[in-house]
Amino acid sequence: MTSDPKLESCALKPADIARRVAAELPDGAVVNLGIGIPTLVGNYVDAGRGVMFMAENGIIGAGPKPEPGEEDKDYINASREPITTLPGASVFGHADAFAMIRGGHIDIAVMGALQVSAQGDLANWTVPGVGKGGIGGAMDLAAGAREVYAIMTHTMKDGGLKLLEECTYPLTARRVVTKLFTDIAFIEFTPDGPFLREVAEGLTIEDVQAVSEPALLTNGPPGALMREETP
Amino acid sequence: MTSDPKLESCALKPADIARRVAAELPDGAVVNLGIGIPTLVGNYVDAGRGVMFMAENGIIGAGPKPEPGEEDKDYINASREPITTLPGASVFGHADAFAMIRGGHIDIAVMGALQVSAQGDLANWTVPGVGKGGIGGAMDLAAGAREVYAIMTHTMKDGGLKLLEECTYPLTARRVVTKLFTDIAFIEFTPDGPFLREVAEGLTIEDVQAVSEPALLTNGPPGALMREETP
Amino acid sequence: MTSDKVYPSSRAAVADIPDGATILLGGFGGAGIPENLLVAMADHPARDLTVVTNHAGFGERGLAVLLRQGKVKKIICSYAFHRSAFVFRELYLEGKIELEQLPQGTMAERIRAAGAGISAFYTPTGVGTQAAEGKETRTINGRDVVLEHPLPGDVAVIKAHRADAMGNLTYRGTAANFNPVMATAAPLTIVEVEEIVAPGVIAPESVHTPSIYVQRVVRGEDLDLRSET
Amino acid sequence: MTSDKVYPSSRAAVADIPDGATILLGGFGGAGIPENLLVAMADHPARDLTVVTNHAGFGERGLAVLLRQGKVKKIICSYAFHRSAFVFRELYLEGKIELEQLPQGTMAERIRAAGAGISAFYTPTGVGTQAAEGKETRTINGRDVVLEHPLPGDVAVIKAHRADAMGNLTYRGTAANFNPVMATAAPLTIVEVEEIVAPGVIAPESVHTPSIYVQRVVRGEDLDLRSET
Repeated sequence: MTSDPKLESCALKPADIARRVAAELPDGAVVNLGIGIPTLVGNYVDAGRGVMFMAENGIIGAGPKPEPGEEDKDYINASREPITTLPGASVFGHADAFAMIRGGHIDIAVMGALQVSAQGDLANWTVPGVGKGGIGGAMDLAAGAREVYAIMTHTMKDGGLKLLEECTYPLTARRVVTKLFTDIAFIEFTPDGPFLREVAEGLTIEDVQAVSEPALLTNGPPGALMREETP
Repeated sequence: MTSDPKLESCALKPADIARRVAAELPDGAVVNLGIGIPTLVGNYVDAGRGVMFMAENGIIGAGPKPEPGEEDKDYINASREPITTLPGASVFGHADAFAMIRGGHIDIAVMGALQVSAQGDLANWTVPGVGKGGIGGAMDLAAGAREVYAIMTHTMKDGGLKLLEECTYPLTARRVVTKLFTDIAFIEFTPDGPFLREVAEGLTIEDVQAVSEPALLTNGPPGALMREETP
Repeated sequence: MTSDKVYPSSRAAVADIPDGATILLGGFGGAGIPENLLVAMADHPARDLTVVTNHAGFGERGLAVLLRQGKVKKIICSYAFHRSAFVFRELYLEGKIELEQLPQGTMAERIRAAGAGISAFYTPTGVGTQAAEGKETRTINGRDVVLEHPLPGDVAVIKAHRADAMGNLTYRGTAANFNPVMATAAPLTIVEVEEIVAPGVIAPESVHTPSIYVQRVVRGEDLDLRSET
Repeated sequence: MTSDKVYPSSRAAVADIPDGATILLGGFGGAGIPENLLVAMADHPARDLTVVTNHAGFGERGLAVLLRQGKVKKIICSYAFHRSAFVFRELYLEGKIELEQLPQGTMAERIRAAGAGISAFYTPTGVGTQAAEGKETRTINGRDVVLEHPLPGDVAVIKAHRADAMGNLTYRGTAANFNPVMATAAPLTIVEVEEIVAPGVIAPESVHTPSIYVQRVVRGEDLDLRSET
C-alpha cells in the first residue's frame, strides 16, 4: 500500500479483504479462487452457504487444507497447495475444466489484480519487462466466468495508481471486472462507471478518489468496509 | 442384385461379402461397423486378431450378441441391437465418441453404400425424394475414419449402376472410400482410379466392367472373391 | 443446500418449461431416454417446442407422445426417417413439423461448443454435402472444412443412471450417448435417474457429469417404461 | 495381442523418441507428472525437442533435467516464470530457449482440437490481449473472438494412476490435469502408471482414457519420485 500515512493506517489487511469478498459471494455460487489473497477467501465462507469452490486444475468441491501428514499428492489446487474434498466433489481434466470455465458455468472468479481500468479491464498476468509472470488460467477465467471479483492494494508501494482510466500493463481481459476489492475500498463497475460502495473506516470518498484515476460514482456516503471484529 | 442371370448366379451372398471384408481388416484395427451387412462382419473376425469394434453411440470393445434373456437395456450398438462387452471395453458419450471418429482414431469404418464414384465419393444416407433415410453418424465416420470400406450390391435391382463416374444421390463425403466390396467384386481406390482386385468366381473382368461406369484398372487377371466354404 | 435439486416427481420437475423452449433431449436407440420426464411433458401445456435429439422418435413412446399432441414445432436431429419414427414421418409429410438434419458428430460437437464456450468451429464433416450448404467453408492445412456454430438449449431433459443429491451423475453402458454433453448446454438441466444417493457415495473420479451442470433430479416413477424397438 | 503395450522399463518406452519431436508433457504443479519417463528421457539422446506443458519446469526434477542438458529447443506453456521454474528462466534470459505462452484453457482446447479432428475454433479467451496478437479475430453473436488452431504432438508423455494391459487408463484426483487430453493428441502416447491390471478389472464406465489412445504403458520404477514444491 501507499506511503500516505492516513491511507496506510486505515487500510485493511489481506485477511480483512478476503473476509469482505467472502461476504459478497452469493450463497450457492460456484467460485474459482486465484493465487494470493483470493485463496484466503475460502477461510471465511461458512459451509452452510453452499458455495462450491472450483479449481481449474480439475476439481469442484475442494475442501479445507488437509491436516499435516494427511496430504494426498494427487489432490492439489491451482495454487499447488494440498486440498481435501467435500462430499459431492468431482474431478476432471484440464479440457473439461476449461470447458466449464469458458462455457460460463463458473459464477465468480476471484482474482488478484495488478491494474484495473475504469471500464473493468483487468491486467494481472505480467508487468512490462522480460521474464515475469505467466498467463496461466487467468485469461480464460477472466473471459469465461460470469463475474470477476478483483482484489488489489489500491495503490503501488511507491504511491503509483492501479485503478486507472486505461491499464498500462498487458491486459488479461477487457471489461470483465464487476467488483473490485482493495485495501481501502469496494467498488462496483456499473454501465455508468466505477461506483464506490464502501470505504475503509476512517477514510472519506475524497481520500479514495485522490488515489483513483477514474471519477468514482457515489450516491450519498458509502458504507464502511468490514474489518476483523477481533483484531 | 441385377436381373442379369449370369451375374446373379455368381453373386456373393451378404454373409460372404461380410466374410471377405472381415479377412481384409488388419489385425489390431479399431473398426466401426455400420448398419446392415457391415454388422455381419464382426461374426467373421477371430478374437485372437485383436480387432476392436467401436460404435459411435459410445463404446469400444463391443462383443458378440448376448444370449437370449441376457440383454442389458443399457448396452446397445449403433444399430440399436443389444451387445456384450469384452474385457478392456470402455464406454463414453457422443461428444467423446465423435471426437474419436473425427480425430482419426478409428482405423476403418465399414459402411453400406448406395453409390460410389470413380474418385471414392460415397453416397449412402438418402435417395432423392422426401422423407427418406437420415444422416446419422455416416458423414462423420466417412470424413473421420482413416479408411472407409464400402459394401453394396454392384447394381440396383433394375440393373441400374451404382459404381459411377459421379454419384447422383446426395453425397455423404467426397473421396473417402478406399475399398469397395460388392457381391461380384473387390475394388480398391488408387490415385490412378478404381483397381479391380478380385471378382466373383465364374465372372470375368469384362463382366464387372460392364456394370461399372468408371474404367476399372487391372494388372493381369484379378483374384477370386472368397465364398463360403461350406455352403 | 443443494438437495433442493431433488424433485418429488417428473411432473414437478418439468412444470415450468415454457412455450417455445428449445429442448435438448437425450437418448439413442432405446437407451438413455428420460421416458418418465417425457410422459410428464406430454401432460404439460408447453407448446411450440423445438426438440434437439438424435432421432425423431421411437415407436409410440417418449417423444412420439409429444409429437402426437402437436407440441413440437421443429425437430433438429441426426436421423429423421428411421422406420420406428413413424409418428414424426406422418406429421412431416403433412407439413405439420419442421425438420433440420445434422451429422451426428457435428450435432454432438455443436452442443459441446454451446456448453464449452466455443464460439464456432471448423470441421471436415459434411463438406461437399447438403450438410454444408449455405455455410462458410475454407481450406485449413489443405483440407476443406465447414464452420459450425453452437447449439444450446433452454432446457436439457436427460437420463442418467445414478445421481447424488447434489446433482453429480453417472451413466451406464451406452446409455450415456447425448446425455452428458446435453447436460452442459442448457441453463436448466433436468435429469431422470434410476437411483439417488447421498453426496459422497459417488467418488470424485467416478462422476461423469459434475453437479454444477445439473439443476433438477428426479427418480423415474416407472423404471420399467421401455421404448419398443 | 494388446499386452505388447506394456513396456518393461521407462527407458525402453522412450527409446525411440526422435530429435526435433514435439512432446506433449502432462502434469500440473506436482501432480500427474510422468517423472520416471522424464528421467529416462534425460538419459536419452533426443535433442531439439519442443515441449508443450503447463509450466516451464518445477524445481530441479522432471523437465528441469531435460532443460539442463540442453535438450529442449522450445517450451510452449501457459505459465513460464513461476519461481520454481528457475532452470528455465536462466536458459531463457540467456537466449538459449524459445518460449510461447498460451492461456491455459486455450492450450487445453487446442490440444483437444488436435485429438478431436476440429480444424480450428473461435474462443473469447485472450481477445484484446497479447495472446490474440497476429491471430484472426471476428465478432460472433456480438462477442469478439479469436481463431485458434490445433496443437498436436508427435509424442504424448503422460502419467495416469492405473492402466490395464490394453491401455485403458484411470486418473486420480487432480493428477488428471492435462494428461487425458494429451493422450488423444499424439500418434504415440507413452504412459507412466502406478499400477497395471488385467483387462476387465477397470469397468467400462470407469475408464477415463480409452485404450485406443494409448500405445505404451510402463509402471514407474520409482514411485516415490516427487518434485519439490
